[in-house]
Order: sequence, then structure tokens, then C-alpha cells
Amino acid sequence: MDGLSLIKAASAIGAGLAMIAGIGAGIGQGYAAGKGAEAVGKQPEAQGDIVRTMLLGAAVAETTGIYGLVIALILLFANPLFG
Amino acid sequence: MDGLSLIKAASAIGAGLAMIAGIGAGIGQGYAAGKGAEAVGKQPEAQGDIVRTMLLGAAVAETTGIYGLVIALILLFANPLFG
Amino acid sequence: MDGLSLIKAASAIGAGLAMIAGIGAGIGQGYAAGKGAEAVGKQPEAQGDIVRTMLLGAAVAETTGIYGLVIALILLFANPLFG
Amino acid sequence: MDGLSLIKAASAIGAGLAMIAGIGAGIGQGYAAGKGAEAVGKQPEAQGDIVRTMLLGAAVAETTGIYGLVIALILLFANPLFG
Amino acid sequence: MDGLSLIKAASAIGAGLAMIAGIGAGIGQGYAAGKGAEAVGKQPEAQGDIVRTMLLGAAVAETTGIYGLVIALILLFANPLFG
Amino acid sequence: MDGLSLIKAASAIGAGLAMIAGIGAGIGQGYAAGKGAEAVGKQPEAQGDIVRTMLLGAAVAETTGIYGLVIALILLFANPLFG
Amino acid sequence: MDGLSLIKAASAIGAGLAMIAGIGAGIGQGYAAGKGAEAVGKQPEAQGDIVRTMLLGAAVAETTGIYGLVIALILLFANPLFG
Amino acid sequence: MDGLSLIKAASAIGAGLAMIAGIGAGIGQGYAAGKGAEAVGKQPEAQGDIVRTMLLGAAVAETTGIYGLVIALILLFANPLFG
Amino acid sequence: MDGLSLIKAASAIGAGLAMIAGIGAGIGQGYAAGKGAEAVGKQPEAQGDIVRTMLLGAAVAETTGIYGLVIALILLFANPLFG
Amino acid sequence: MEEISNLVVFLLEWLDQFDAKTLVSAAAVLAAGFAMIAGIGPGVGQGYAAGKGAEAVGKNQKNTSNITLVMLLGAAVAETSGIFSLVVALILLYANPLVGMEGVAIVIAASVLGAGLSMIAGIGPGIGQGYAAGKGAERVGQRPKYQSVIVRTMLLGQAVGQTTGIYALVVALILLFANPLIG
Ligand code: NA
Ligand code: NA
Ligand code: NA
Ligand code: NA
Ligand code: NA
Ligand code: NA
Ligand code: NA
Ligand code: NA
Ligand code: NA
Ligand code: NA
Repeated sequence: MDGLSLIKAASAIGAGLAMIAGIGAGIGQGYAAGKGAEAVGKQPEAQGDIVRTMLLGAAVAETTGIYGLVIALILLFANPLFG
Repeated sequence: MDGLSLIKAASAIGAGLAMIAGIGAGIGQGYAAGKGAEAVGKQPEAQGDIVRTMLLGAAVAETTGIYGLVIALILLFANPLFG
Repeated sequence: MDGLSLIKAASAIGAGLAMIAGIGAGIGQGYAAGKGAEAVGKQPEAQGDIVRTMLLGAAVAETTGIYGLVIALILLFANPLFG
Repeated sequence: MDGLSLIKAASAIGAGLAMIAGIGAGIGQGYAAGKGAEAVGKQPEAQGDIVRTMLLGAAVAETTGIYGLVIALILLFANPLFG
Repeated sequence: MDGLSLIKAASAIGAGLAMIAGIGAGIGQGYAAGKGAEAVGKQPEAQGDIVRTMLLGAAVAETTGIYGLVIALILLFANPLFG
Repeated sequence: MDGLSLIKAASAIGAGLAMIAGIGAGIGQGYAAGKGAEAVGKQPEAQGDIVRTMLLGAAVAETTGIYGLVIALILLFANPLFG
Repeated sequence: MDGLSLIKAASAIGAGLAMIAGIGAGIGQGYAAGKGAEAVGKQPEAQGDIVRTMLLGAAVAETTGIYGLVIALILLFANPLFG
Repeated sequence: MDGLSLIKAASAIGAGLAMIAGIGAGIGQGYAAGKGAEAVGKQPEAQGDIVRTMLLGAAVAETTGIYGLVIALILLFANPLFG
Repeated sequence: MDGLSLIKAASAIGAGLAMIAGIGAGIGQGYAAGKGAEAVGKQPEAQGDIVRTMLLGAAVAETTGIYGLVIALILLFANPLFG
Repeated sequence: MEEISNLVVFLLEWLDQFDAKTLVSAAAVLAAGFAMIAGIGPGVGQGYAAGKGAEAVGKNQKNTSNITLVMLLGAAVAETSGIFSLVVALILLYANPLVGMEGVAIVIAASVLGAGLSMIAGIGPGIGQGYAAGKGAERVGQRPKYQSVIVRTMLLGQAVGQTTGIYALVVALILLFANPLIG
């Protein structure tokens, strides 16, 4: 077995591990969805402000999931370790 | 054993690991479901707004689970490491 | 031992890992069940709306568990890595 | 040692991993049990509706635990990788 | 080293992993215990109904822990992989 | 290295893994302890009922931790895989 | 297989592991999003202050996710272990 | 493969593991952000005190994430094991 | 390869694992930060006592993170098993 | 490359080049790392107690000393599993009875690893007992005259919540000091 194959094999596992970061955004944004739905039920007249704040906060919460995705894509498609 | 087999074996494990990201959306969207049900019970007249907000927020929470699925499918069906 | 055996062995482990995604839906839907039961106790007259919202939200929360199941079934029954 | 033994060994570990999915239903259904008990204490006259909703929601929350069990049983008793 | 020994070794680890499922029931049933104690303090006259609902819900939450135990016992005492 | 030694080594690790199940009962019973202390402070006259319910629920929550202990003890002291 | 390949393979896995840190910011910032949306619904006139505080707190919560990203990028693009 | 390469490979994995500590600060500080935003919405006149307390508490919560970062940097840039 | 290199490699991984303990203090102290900020908003006149209690409790919560750090530092800088 | 083709055989043969003391020492440093993970529990739990204590002090300032006392007492109980793990880690590093023991190296090394893994169970009691500490402190702030019954219930519940941590400690100590798999 050659060294490059070992690096590629480890990159496949590394890519899978990096995706696990997405657990966070899934929980957090789901919490925001629940609080948003609750708030809209209580103050339907503020629906615009509530949903905007929920989406702004959810966008912030998405970033670390994106970081994980970017590292996984680098490992698969633009891997600097293959040099 | 050739190097390609090792990469394929690691890709199978990487695909399994990537799916674990789905824990997040499952917890988060379930929380949203619970808060949505609670809110509909309290303000049945706002049911449309509540359910819409819940589903919008849940869609946002789904993304990192989808990222994990996409990486798993790439590892299995369009693996760039097999080159 | 041939390379195919190694890929098959890794696929068995990958299938097990993919199922772990189901933790999320189990927690989330159970939360929805609890909130639904609470809401039905408080507003029995809204039972239909409450249960419908709970089930709709729970269906959304099921998806990432299904993704994990699908990847596991692919690894076991339609594995593209065996080629 | 032959390849089949390696696949069988990995299947035993995969079966164990798949069971971990059951953490979710355990937490979620326990939450539902707690909320159900609380609701029954507050509205004993709605006990039937509360318990029915709790059990319906808990049944939904069981599915991903069952998925894990089914994959484990496939790995042990009807393993397609042994071919 | 023979193949059967490897399968037996992996079965011991798989049995240990399967027990981890029990985390869920422990958390969930403990939550139910806490809510049950709280509810009994508030409505001692409904103690019978509260405890019955708590125990019913806890029984439901036990199942995935039992699944894990059953898979572990199969791996140790009735292992179909040894054939 | 002989096969029996590998099985014994894996059994030691499996025993350690099985104990991790105890996380659940620790969290859950601690939650019950907190709710019990809270409830006793509010309704000291219902102390007997509260503590009894808390202990009954905690006993139920202990089981999966015991399952893990039993599997660990089997792996160490009555291991059927050594045959 | 050469030593450098082993280090590179381990670096790919280390990079994947480091991303898991992002779970925290995802959960925490999502919680902040939910509380922010709730607060804006209750006090729309304080929306500016609420969103500013939410974003300030979320920025603080991002740091450990960034640390993980930085370590992953060092492992991939500026790895001091390759010397 | 030489011993130094093995130590370097393990250091890359150890650095990745150490970053996982950051999950805690991410969750905790995000919780503080949410409570801070909520409190500012309720008592805008106390905004200064609220934000100061939130930031002081968040600084305390950062430390274990920093410890993890420091250990990772030592493993990568000032590794005493290479001697 | 010499035995000391294996022990050093394992020490690098052990140091990384030990840091994971820091998750706890991060979550707990962040919770304290959030409750402290909330309490200061409600009772600004008690700010001194609130912050003092928050910091005292947070100091107690730091200890296990410190234990993990100490074990990691021992593994790296004063490892008794290198002898 | 037939010998590499079976990764398990390759790994076992690779490990076989080391003497028993080396393998057990390598396992001991890994196990010390695993054991420390239990520290998550007290961190979460005591932090919860800190938050509830701060909240309670804000609401019932005149009962600050009762609240602080109960918070610290409950948090001390929650520290137990962190201490257990620290002690096991220190035993593994400084007083490891299996380093240099006669027997098959891989069984001894795996026993050391199993002891470290077992200690992770301590996460649970740490979180749970800390929760109880927080609720106890909160309630004592509201009803100081019922402090003794509150604290008694808290301690009783915490004791029940400790058991799975004790089981794990016992299994770890069996693996280290009375190991039926060795010899
Ligand atoms: Na973010
Ligand atoms: Na998302
Ligand atoms: Na979903
Ligand atoms: Na389900
Ligand atoms: Na169940
Ligand atoms: Na149980
Ligand atoms: Na931070
Ligand atoms: Na800290
Ligand atoms: Na502590
Ligand atoms: Na217990």
C-alpha cells in the first residue's frame, strides 16, 4: 500500500468527522424555530420582526456547520496533503 | 490489498460518520414541533402563522443534516479520492 | 484476504454509525410528545389541531433519521463501493 | 484468517453501534412520561386524552430506535455482506 | 490467530457498545421521576394517577435499553456469527 | 499472540464501554433529586409522598445502568466467549 | 509506507476532529436566536438593543469554533509537523 | 517508519481532540447571549450592568476552550515529545 | 521502532482526550453567566452579591477542567512512564 | 502486501514488536486521558448550581449565606466523580499495578484502557448532582426555614444518583487490582 492511498483514506474519514459539527446548528436553529413559532402565536402583529430576528440569529448559528462542510470539501476536492 | 480498497473502506466509514450530523436537526425540529403544538393549543386562531414559522425554522435547521447526507453520497457515488 | 472483504467490513461499521443519527429524532419527537400531551391536557377542545401540529413537526424531525437508515441500507444492500 | 471472519467481526461491532440510536427514544419518551404525569396531576379528568397523546407521540419517537434494532438484526441474522 | 477468535473479540466490544443505549432511558426515566415527584407534591390526591402515568411512560422509555441488552446477550450467548 | 488473549483483551474494553451506560441514570436521578428537593421545600407536609415517588422513579431509572454493570461483570467473570 | 504519509493521514483526521468544536457555537447561537426572537416579539421597541446584545454574545460564542477552524487549517495548509 | 513520525502523527490527532473542548464554551456563552438579550429587552435601563455581567461570565466560560487551544498549539509548535 | 516512541505517541492522544473534560465547565459557567446577567437585570441593587455568587460557583465548576489540563501537562512535560 | 491486507493482523503484529511494559504504559497514558473526560459532568452540574445560586441570591438577598452554603455543599457532592477520575488517572500514571505485571501484554494493556473508559460514566452523576445542588440552593433561598428537609432530600437524591459512578469505579478497580482476565 502506498502513502497516498493512506492519506486519501484518512481524508475520507476526516471529511465524515468534520460534518458532525452540523449537530450544533441543527439543535440551535431548531430551538430558534420553536421559540419563533411560540412568539408568533403570542404576538402575531410582530411576526415580521420575530421571523427576521430568528433568521438573523439562525444565519449566525449556521457558520460553524459551514466551516465543517468547507473542511470536508477541501479534504475531498482540493486536498493540500496529496502533494 | 490495493490502496483503492483501503480508500473505499474508509469512505464507507466516513459516510456513516457524516450521517451523525443528523442528530442535530432531529432534536431541533422535534423541539420546534413541541413548541408549535403548544402554541397551536393556546392560540388556535394563529395556527397558520405558527405552523408556517415552525416549518420555515425547521427548514433552516435541516441544512446541516443535508450537508452530511451530500458528503456521504459523494463518498459513495462520486468519490473524487478514487482517482 | 482480498480488498473486497475489507470494504465489506468497513461497510458494516459504517452502517452502524449511520444509525446513530436516529438519536436526534428520538429526543426531538419525544419532546414533541410531551408538549403535545401537556397541551391536550390544558386545551382538550383543541386536541385535533395540537396532535396534527405535533405529528407534522415530528414528520419533519424524522427525515435525518431516515437519511441515516437509507445510507445504512445502501451500504448493506446496494453498495457502490464493491465495484 | 479469512476475509469472511473480518466481515463478521465488523458486523458484531456495527450491530453494537446501531443500538446507540436508542439513546434518543429513551430520553424523548422519558420526557413525554414526565410531562404526561405532570399533566395528569393537573387535569385528571383529561387523563384519557393526555395518555393517548403521550403514547401516540412516544410511538413516533420509537421508530429510529427500531431502525437501529433492524439494522443490528440484519447484520447478525441476515447479513448480505457474507455473500 | 484464528478467525473465530477475532469474531469473538469483536462481539465482546459490540456487546459493550450496545449497552450505551441505556443512557437514554436513564436520563428520560429520571426526568419522569422528577416530574412525578413534583406533581405528587402539588396534587397528593392524584398520586395514583400520576404514578401510574409516570410508570407507563417509563416502561415505554425502557424499550430501547432492552433492545441494547438483548443484542448484547445475543452477541455473548447465542451468537449467530460463530457458525 | 493467541486467540484467547485477543478475546480477553476485547472483553476488558467491552466491560469499560458497558459502564458508560451509567451516564444516563446519573443525570436522570440527579434531576429527580433536584425536583424532589424543590418540591419538599414547597410542600413539606407531602414530604413522604414526594420522596417515595422520587425514589420509585429513580429505581426505574437505575435499571439500564445495572444492565451495563451486569454485561461488564459477565465479560470479566463469566465470559461465555472463552469456550 | 513513509513517515510523512502517516503524519499527513493523521493530520486529515485531526482536522476533521477539530471541526467538531463547532457543535457548541451552533447550539449556543441558536439558543440566542430563539431568545432574541422571543424578546423582540415581547418588546418590539427594544429591538435594536436586543439584537445588538444577541449578536455581541453570539460573537463571543463563535471564538472556540474559530479556534477549531484555525487548527484544522494549520494542519492542512501550514503543518509544522511535516518538517 | 520511524518513531518520530508516529509521535508527530499522534500529535496531529491529539491537537484535533483537544479542540473539542470548545463545544462547552460555545454552548454556554450562547446561552448567556440569549439570556442577556432577553434581560436587555425587559430592563433596557440596566443594559450596561447586564452586558457587563454577561461578558464577565462568558470570559470565565472561555478558559477551558483556551486550555484546549494551548495544548493543541503545544502539540503542534512546541512539542516536548519530539526530544 | 522503539517502545518509547509508542508511549509518547499515546501520550499526545491522551493529552488531547483529557482536554475534552473542559466541555463541562464551558457549558456550566456559561449557564451561570446567563443566569447572572438575568438576575442583575432584575435586581440591580443586588449586583454585588449576584456576581460574587456566580463567580464563586464558576470557580468550583472550573476544577475538573483544571484536572484535565494538569493530566495533559503531566503527559507532555513530566510523564512518569517515559522512564 | 498480503500481511497488510488484513489490517487486524497487521496491527496485532505491529503491536507485537513492543514489550509488555511499553504496551501497558502506552495504554495507561491513553486511559488517563479517557478518565478525565468524566470531568464534563461536574463542570456542567456545578455551573448550573452557580447559575441557580446567583439567581437565588438576587431574589432573596437576605438568605445569601444559606443559598451559598447549599450551593457549595451540593457542588461538593457533584465533584465526586471528577475526583474519582483524577485518582484513577493518577494511579494509572504513578502507581499502576499492571505496569511490569506478568501475563499477556495485550490483555493487560486492554484492561488498563477499559479502566479508563469505565470512568467516563462519571459524567452522569456530575451533571445530575449539580442540578440537584442548583435546585436545592434555589429552594433554600425561597424557604430558608425548610433548609434541613430540602438539604436532606437533595443529599438522598444525590446519593441515589451516585451509584452508577460507583459501579464504574468498581469495574475500573477490578480491572486494575483484581483482574480475572490476567494470569
Ligand atoms: Na456561528
Ligand atoms: Na441549518
Ligand atoms: Na428533519
Ligand atoms: Na421517530
Ligand atoms: Na422506547
Ligand atoms: Na430503567
Ligand atoms: Na467563545
Ligand atoms: Na472556565
Ligand atoms: Na468542579
Ligand atoms: Na444511581
